[in-house]
Amino acid sequence: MSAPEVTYKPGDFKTDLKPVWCPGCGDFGVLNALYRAMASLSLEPWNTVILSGIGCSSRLPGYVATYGFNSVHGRALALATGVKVARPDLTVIAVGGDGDGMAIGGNHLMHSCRRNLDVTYILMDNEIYGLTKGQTAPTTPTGDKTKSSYWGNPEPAVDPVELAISTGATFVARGFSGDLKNLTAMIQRGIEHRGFSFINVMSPCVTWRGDSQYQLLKAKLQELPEDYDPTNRASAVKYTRETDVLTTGVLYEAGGPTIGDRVEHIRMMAQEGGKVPTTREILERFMPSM
Amino acid sequence: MSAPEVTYKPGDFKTDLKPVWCPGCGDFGVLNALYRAMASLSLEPWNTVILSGIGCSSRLPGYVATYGFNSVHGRALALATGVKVARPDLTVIAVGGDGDGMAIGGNHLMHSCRRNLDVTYILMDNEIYGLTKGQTAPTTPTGDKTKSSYWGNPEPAVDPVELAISTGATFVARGFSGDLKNLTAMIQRGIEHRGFSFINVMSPCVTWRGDSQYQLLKAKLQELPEDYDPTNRASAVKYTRETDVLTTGVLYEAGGPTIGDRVEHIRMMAQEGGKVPTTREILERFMPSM
Amino acid sequence: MPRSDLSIAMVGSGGDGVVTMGDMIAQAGARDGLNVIKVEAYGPQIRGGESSTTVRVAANDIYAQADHVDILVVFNWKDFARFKGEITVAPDAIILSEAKDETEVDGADLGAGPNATWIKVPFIDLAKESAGTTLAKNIVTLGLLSELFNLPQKPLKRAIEKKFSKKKAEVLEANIKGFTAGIDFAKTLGEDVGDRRLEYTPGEPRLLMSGNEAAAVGAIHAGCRFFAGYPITPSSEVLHFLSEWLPKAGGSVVQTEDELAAIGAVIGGSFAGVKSMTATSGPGLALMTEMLGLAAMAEVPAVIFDVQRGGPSTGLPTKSEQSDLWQALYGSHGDAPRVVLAPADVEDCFHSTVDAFNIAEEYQIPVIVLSDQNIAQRRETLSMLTLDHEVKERLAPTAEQLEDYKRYEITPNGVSPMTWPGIKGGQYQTNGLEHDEYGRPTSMHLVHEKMNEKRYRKLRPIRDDYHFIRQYGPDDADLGILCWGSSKGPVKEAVLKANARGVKVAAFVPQVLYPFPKHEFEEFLRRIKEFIVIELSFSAQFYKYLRTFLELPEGHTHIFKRSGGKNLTVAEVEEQIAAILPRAATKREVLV
Amino acid sequence: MPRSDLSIAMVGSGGDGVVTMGDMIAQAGARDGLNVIKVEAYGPQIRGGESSTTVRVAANDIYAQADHVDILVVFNWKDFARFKGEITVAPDAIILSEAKDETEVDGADLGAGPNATWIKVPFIDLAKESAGTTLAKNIVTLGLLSELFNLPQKPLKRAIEKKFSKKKAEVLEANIKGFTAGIDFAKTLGEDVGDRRLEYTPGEPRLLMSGNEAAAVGAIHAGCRFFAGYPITPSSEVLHFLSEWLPKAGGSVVQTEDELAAIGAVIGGSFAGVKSMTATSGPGLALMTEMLGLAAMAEVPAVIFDVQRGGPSTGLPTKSEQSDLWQALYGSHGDAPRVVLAPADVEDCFHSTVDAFNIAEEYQIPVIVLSDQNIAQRRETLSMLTLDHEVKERLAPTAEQLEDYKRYEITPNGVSPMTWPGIKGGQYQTNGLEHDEYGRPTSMHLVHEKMNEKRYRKLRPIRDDYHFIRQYGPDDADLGILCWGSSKGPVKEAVLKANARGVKVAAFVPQVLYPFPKHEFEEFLRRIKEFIVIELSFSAQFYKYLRTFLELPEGHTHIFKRSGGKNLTVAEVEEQIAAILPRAATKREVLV
Ligand SMILES: Cc1ncc(C[n+]2csc(CCOP(=O)(O)OP(=O)(O)O)c2C)c(N)n1
Ligand SMILES: Cc1ncc(C[n+]2csc(CCOP(=O)(O)OP(=O)(O)O)c2C)c(N)n1
Ligand code: SF4
Ligand code: SF4
Ligand SMILES: [Mg+2]
Ligand SMILES: [Mg+2]
Repeated sequence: MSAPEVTYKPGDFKTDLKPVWCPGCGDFGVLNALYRAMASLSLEPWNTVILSGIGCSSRLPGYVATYGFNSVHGRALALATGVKVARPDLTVIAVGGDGDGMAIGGNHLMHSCRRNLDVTYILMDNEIYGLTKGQTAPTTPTGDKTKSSYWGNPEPAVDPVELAISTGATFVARGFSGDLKNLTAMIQRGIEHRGFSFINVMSPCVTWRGDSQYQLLKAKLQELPEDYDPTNRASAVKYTRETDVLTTGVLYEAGGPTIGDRVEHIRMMAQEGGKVPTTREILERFMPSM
Repeated sequence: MSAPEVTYKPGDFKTDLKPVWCPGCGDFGVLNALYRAMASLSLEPWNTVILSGIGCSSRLPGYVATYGFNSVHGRALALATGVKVARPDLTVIAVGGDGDGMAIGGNHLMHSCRRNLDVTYILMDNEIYGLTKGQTAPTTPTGDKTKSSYWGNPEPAVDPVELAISTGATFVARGFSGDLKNLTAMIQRGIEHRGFSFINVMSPCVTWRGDSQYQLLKAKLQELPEDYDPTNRASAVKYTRETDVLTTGVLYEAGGPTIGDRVEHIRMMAQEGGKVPTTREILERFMPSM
Repeated sequence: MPRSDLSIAMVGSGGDGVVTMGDMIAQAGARDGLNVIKVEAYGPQIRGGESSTTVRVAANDIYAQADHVDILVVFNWKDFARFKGEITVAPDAIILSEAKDETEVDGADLGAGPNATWIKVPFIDLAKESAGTTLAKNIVTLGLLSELFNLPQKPLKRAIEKKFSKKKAEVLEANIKGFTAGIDFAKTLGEDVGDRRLEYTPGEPRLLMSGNEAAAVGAIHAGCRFFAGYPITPSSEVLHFLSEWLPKAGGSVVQTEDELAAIGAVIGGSFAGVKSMTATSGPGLALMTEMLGLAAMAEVPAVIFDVQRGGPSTGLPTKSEQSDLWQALYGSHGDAPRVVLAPADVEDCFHSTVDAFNIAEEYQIPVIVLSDQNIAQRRETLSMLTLDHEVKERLAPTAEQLEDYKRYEITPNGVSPMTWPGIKGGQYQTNGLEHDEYGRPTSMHLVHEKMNEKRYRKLRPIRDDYHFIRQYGPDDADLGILCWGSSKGPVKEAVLKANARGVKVAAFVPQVLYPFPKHEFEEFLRRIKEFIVIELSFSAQFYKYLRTFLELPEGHTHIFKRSGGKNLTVAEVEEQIAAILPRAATKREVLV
Repeated sequence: MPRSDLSIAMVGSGGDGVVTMGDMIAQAGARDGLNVIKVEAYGPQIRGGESSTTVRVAANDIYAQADHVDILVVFNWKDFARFKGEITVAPDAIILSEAKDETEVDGADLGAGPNATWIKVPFIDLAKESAGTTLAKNIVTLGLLSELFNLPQKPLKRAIEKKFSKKKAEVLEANIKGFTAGIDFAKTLGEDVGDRRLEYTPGEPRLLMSGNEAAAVGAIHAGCRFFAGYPITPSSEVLHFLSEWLPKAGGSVVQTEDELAAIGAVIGGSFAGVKSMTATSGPGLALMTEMLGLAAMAEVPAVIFDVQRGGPSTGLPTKSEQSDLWQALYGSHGDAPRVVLAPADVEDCFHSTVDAFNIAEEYQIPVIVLSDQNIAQRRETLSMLTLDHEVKERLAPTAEQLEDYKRYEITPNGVSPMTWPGIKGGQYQTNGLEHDEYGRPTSMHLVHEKMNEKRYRKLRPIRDDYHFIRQYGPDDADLGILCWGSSKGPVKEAVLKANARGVKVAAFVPQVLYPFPKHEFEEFLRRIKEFIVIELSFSAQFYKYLRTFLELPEGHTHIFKRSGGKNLTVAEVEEQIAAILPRAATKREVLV
């Protein structure tokens, strides 16, 4: 990111579209944190792209005055890969829900982590399918009754944070939509991080998980110890399987080349002469060589 | 598995289809180990199903005289989920390549692990796309030149074993196609295990990775220490990121309910009365209730 | 003049309880043996936004929502704005709106004429005074409506009692007070509206269900014991219902990680010998087309229940459209035979699903049932469904055939006996590659040609056995309407009304779309000289499909096609009839 | 009699080096300015199994593989069995086979007549004696063939030198000895075969490339700078070539985890302002159809290069078929406009790809290019491609338009100015939901109708601007052939041959399939009275597609359709002409 020319206020990133979210939805908190993070980073709206899939949470790009794309279910990161690899100069943010990111989009998440795609991915985790009215998500606790699991969810929940760490994300954090201050800082750090930043935000769904979810989450949340060292992968992994507590904060942070760096390196090797070949020059390769 | 009525020899599981594999392909070793494991378990061929996707390795079901299904690219575990949940009485084995299982099929793998689907999944890992003639796979080492990465593979390789452990598989092993004895034992244990058994078999591709791959792998392989405790998840994870050595053996083994157990439990709850409702009884629920 | 057929729309937002009102009226109507069709609509807000519910209750047969509502209840005119153009009132409608709301309303915008009756009702005040809470507004309204229009009052009261039976006694009491307050208020309104009372004789209670529920029951009836699906509007109710009931029937349900896994699991379950199904909508069906080809190639029975919504892409997820037709018919690469069925109303959803399983199992072929949001989500009264719908099973090989078992034996009707795991000696290894009679992979042209022939040959007996087609109107009609799916409702209603006026118009509605019922279509075409194809697809998918098989008479075939997002109305059909018939008559004279 | 056109097939297995032989003959032919078409085929073994290569070299124009080969080289008759029915020889063919192989061969099985010349050649012994290794068998054969049939001997020798230039000097020397030994052996065969020599005047060297390579070059020419793809036979060469060359051109390539990601990345890259493409085959295209709809709805340019193979499902992955047509035209839910182009030969693959980018960018629409395995993987000589193929760019908004930027402004031709990230003030938020002119989501029917109209309106100017259609034969033909894609080759050859004999037959081959070139088709239909549709699809996808737009005269429209797995031959076309023309003539008399 080059030095910003202007400074922004959070409100500058608002569009005039009114969020469709239910009053009290956790996603409002995420949106506000994002506005603030973008403002403190002075992100130029025209050099920023926000992409999403489908879900309540995936409506977010419509509310941010950058280039935005609310695509199809599960494919936010597929599109983001294209945007970032084709245009490495842009700031790219992807957002979505737990179903979008961990169910139908799970493969793209895993491979984006592996590639260390320089994108910030914010997963709004409400442990439910909000938009489709309350079915089981991969993060729904086992045994919970939902619209699609009348007798209780028969599947163990996945821990998105653990998945991200073990598949190669280089910045992994857990946040809470009700904690605007820390969430803003976390998103800001995520955008600043060079490489794949994964931010799992617990974002309650008041409509399909009731008020209790917010209370339950709030009770479980706990911040990282002051002296926590996020560069240690093994200790990061330890914070993922806790059941009585949910630790928020930046659990893991590492360096290393991004897919963009590596593709750039290839371009450098390939363009040794610095000259783009003409079509005629390319065709020369098909002349019988003898 | 009920007590076997008959005993089998490995050769009893052969079909009369000749493998299409190149002379020297690692997949022959896997097939032989599977024949042996099946024989020592006396698996009844008509109560056993082997499924695969597409790839050289995915041709395997055609060579085993059980019920077999060589389906489409990446979907072996999707089909296996249907077979095992619909027919929990069957022994279900899924096989495939690194591209099939980790690229296009990555999402099904992750979710099969999470569900602890009671299937044995053998991933023949040759670090390349064999059938399509030598493109980069998710397990191809960074920098390697392949048909699809003229300037060298720009992506870090994924470790299938780490992925399986961190997404919830309850039996995770690494084997080598050149080590028939250990591989046979490993597959046998995997089939006996109740829950998702993931066996990552290093299975060289002589055609697209050359002789050197076999030598390189062989040099890197190392067995687990005698006193290794596979029930410790944290220590298992340690064996996944080594670079100079590749440890073979059963790295992780745990208990816990399978998706089948949980679905069975639901059926028990639902069928409290033990009676299957007639259509007329079901329709009663749609009579105005007042 | 009393009515035998009354449509009521109620519009509000979040806490107004209009959806509950609709439910209660529908339940009460069903209880008293009336015919009921109920639909709901929502604004973009996920919750708390605008919502509407429209109920048609009638003593006579009804086939669709009414074009115009006779009675409109509006708690807040701002909320109504969202439904402008979707809900229109009859010119002489009665419009009951909250007295406190002072918004100026232009009656013409709603469709109201000079004869419309506008009544301001103090819903809020009545609720507060009688029940002590504005929350009881909807219950007050129910009392009022039941009294004014002779809606089944006793069943309504029982419904209220049932609803609040689990709450504290005071709550129930308060609501009963509200209900009574509504009734009392109605009495104060006098004769103005008295001529709009519903006239009927109470009958036996009827079923009240949606197309999605009917499909789910159909699946269980047909023997489905495995369901794998991924939620998607407007098909999720199939998953919801089966998640409860399939385990009761001894089956199992998996909510998969995506639609690719869902269709994969269905093919797996079916291969394993268990009747299996998935349900989805357009975007999900698109994801399933690769494996649709696998089911066709490996000849594995599979039932895919698709509920159409507005497209392309995410489109209009809560609205109906008939635009999954092409992908259902033509999706997947290669020449991949499949069967496409098209239920046209709620009851059809049951029968088409049973047929789908029967065809899938008997012919070892994937079957797509194309429902749509309109019939899938509306609730409609039905007589106890025909329960003797026969259930068919897969053809297993004889002991003799097992001796040299050819899974893909070439037979006269294309169907080869099929084993499943557990059958000793029936083992085979199948695949999605072209294969010979034993299932062994090959890339030989001649085998490919023979196997394509075999796979397509199955379509012939299906076409001969399944004549699920509906026709309305006289044989010697001056105009023939060709339509499918939920368009049937308004088309049938328009045709019957026209026939009653002596207008000779007929309609043809196939419930089997592929294999194409060419013979029946041609019979219809032969008798009639002028046609119109009616459908809700901007690119005229049905019309173009018909052209591939039929010689539609040039210059005598009309098209009425438009985008979805709004259900077809009887008036639209009537307009078409009115516009074409005189021209048709003239033309015929010229021809003679 | 010397020939101007010679086809040679070579069959062997693993170590026999027949593929290298084919390459060298093709290279040598191209070097001397001959016309060359070369194809390869393999047995099921991944490596070391049977392989064959067939090269046609000619001084005259050629449009397809030859139906029959003039010369067959067989190292091992067992290997040949795999290609039975795929490789047939001319009745008077020369068959050169290994002397040591004592298999009994029935000439009739190959297509050989009594005039065929059967020669046993001690390939193995010659190689061992001359070069000291049986590995040189293929080089011996090259010497022999070049001497017997006047294949470009000097270029062949240079090709051998090049091939072994990096090996030890002894290796090269040994191979040259082998080459010479072949020449010498040929001389001992005397006059028997002397009359089959190729007669030609060496000319300027020509390009030798495959359709997939031509497409990849076309993409770079058109300005493509981002490629995302997943390997699949028979399209992978596009990925391979671009993985090397796109970075040289300053672009980038991602091999994605699957086809869903590939099309997603293409839409992302294109949204970001970079011309983007993916390449795939049937199964991959099936997986892309959901997002094809997204590109249509969000109006994002996208180029999808699809190389057809035998289906359904995994089918016949290495064989050609014309059966992705339906999913290309109709795949995806909703009414989702797209453009479908169809190159008919290797050079077309270049031009169609450039056209695809031009259309995609100019009209903000997904464009599918439907190639097939036949033209995709065969290598063919070409003159330097027309390099002035114009390249078009996206329409950006003016500064004034940016002031109140409507991304989806409704315009007369349906195209709205489009910004991309980096353009200040051009920000917009798009989606796959139905949306208004600003891109804001809506589910209102009226907006949906207007936007469908807008999106489809773009097809009209495309239809008017792109007239990529080929016609052969006289205007007053007695028979018109309608075909597409790689069928063009044999059809053109058959038509020109028939015309040369005075038979009046014509052919019509559209390179734009959708929007449908109705006007041009109708022109053709108007002039001619009898038709045949020729295609390689069991369910006659092209024929049925034509019916949706055209009134094909009943009783005068014939179909020749069959499964793929074997390329169309000139003889098949000629048989159809011969069978129909007399009947056509009779019919016409009756008509008159
Ligand atoms: C291919 C496809 N399948 C299914 C759907 C239906 N669908 C829309 S959003 C959604 C899941 C929503 O849950 P989540 O991603 O957790 O987002 P939330 O609404 O909870 O924020 C589903 C299943 C779809 N739009 N497309
Ligand atoms: C949908 C789809 N995409 C791509 C392909 C092409 N394809 C077939 S096998 C394969 C990968 C093979 O690699 P792997 O899974 O590692 O198996 P191997 O051959 O190495 O054993 C690919 C890309 C396909 N058949 N289907
Ligand atoms: S349904 Fe849940 S996730 Fe969706 S907007 Fe409402 S509260 Fe938020
Ligand atoms: S290509 Fe490689 S993986 Fe495939 S059969 Fe040959 S050696 Fe085995
Ligand atoms: Mg969610
Ligand atoms: Mg592999």
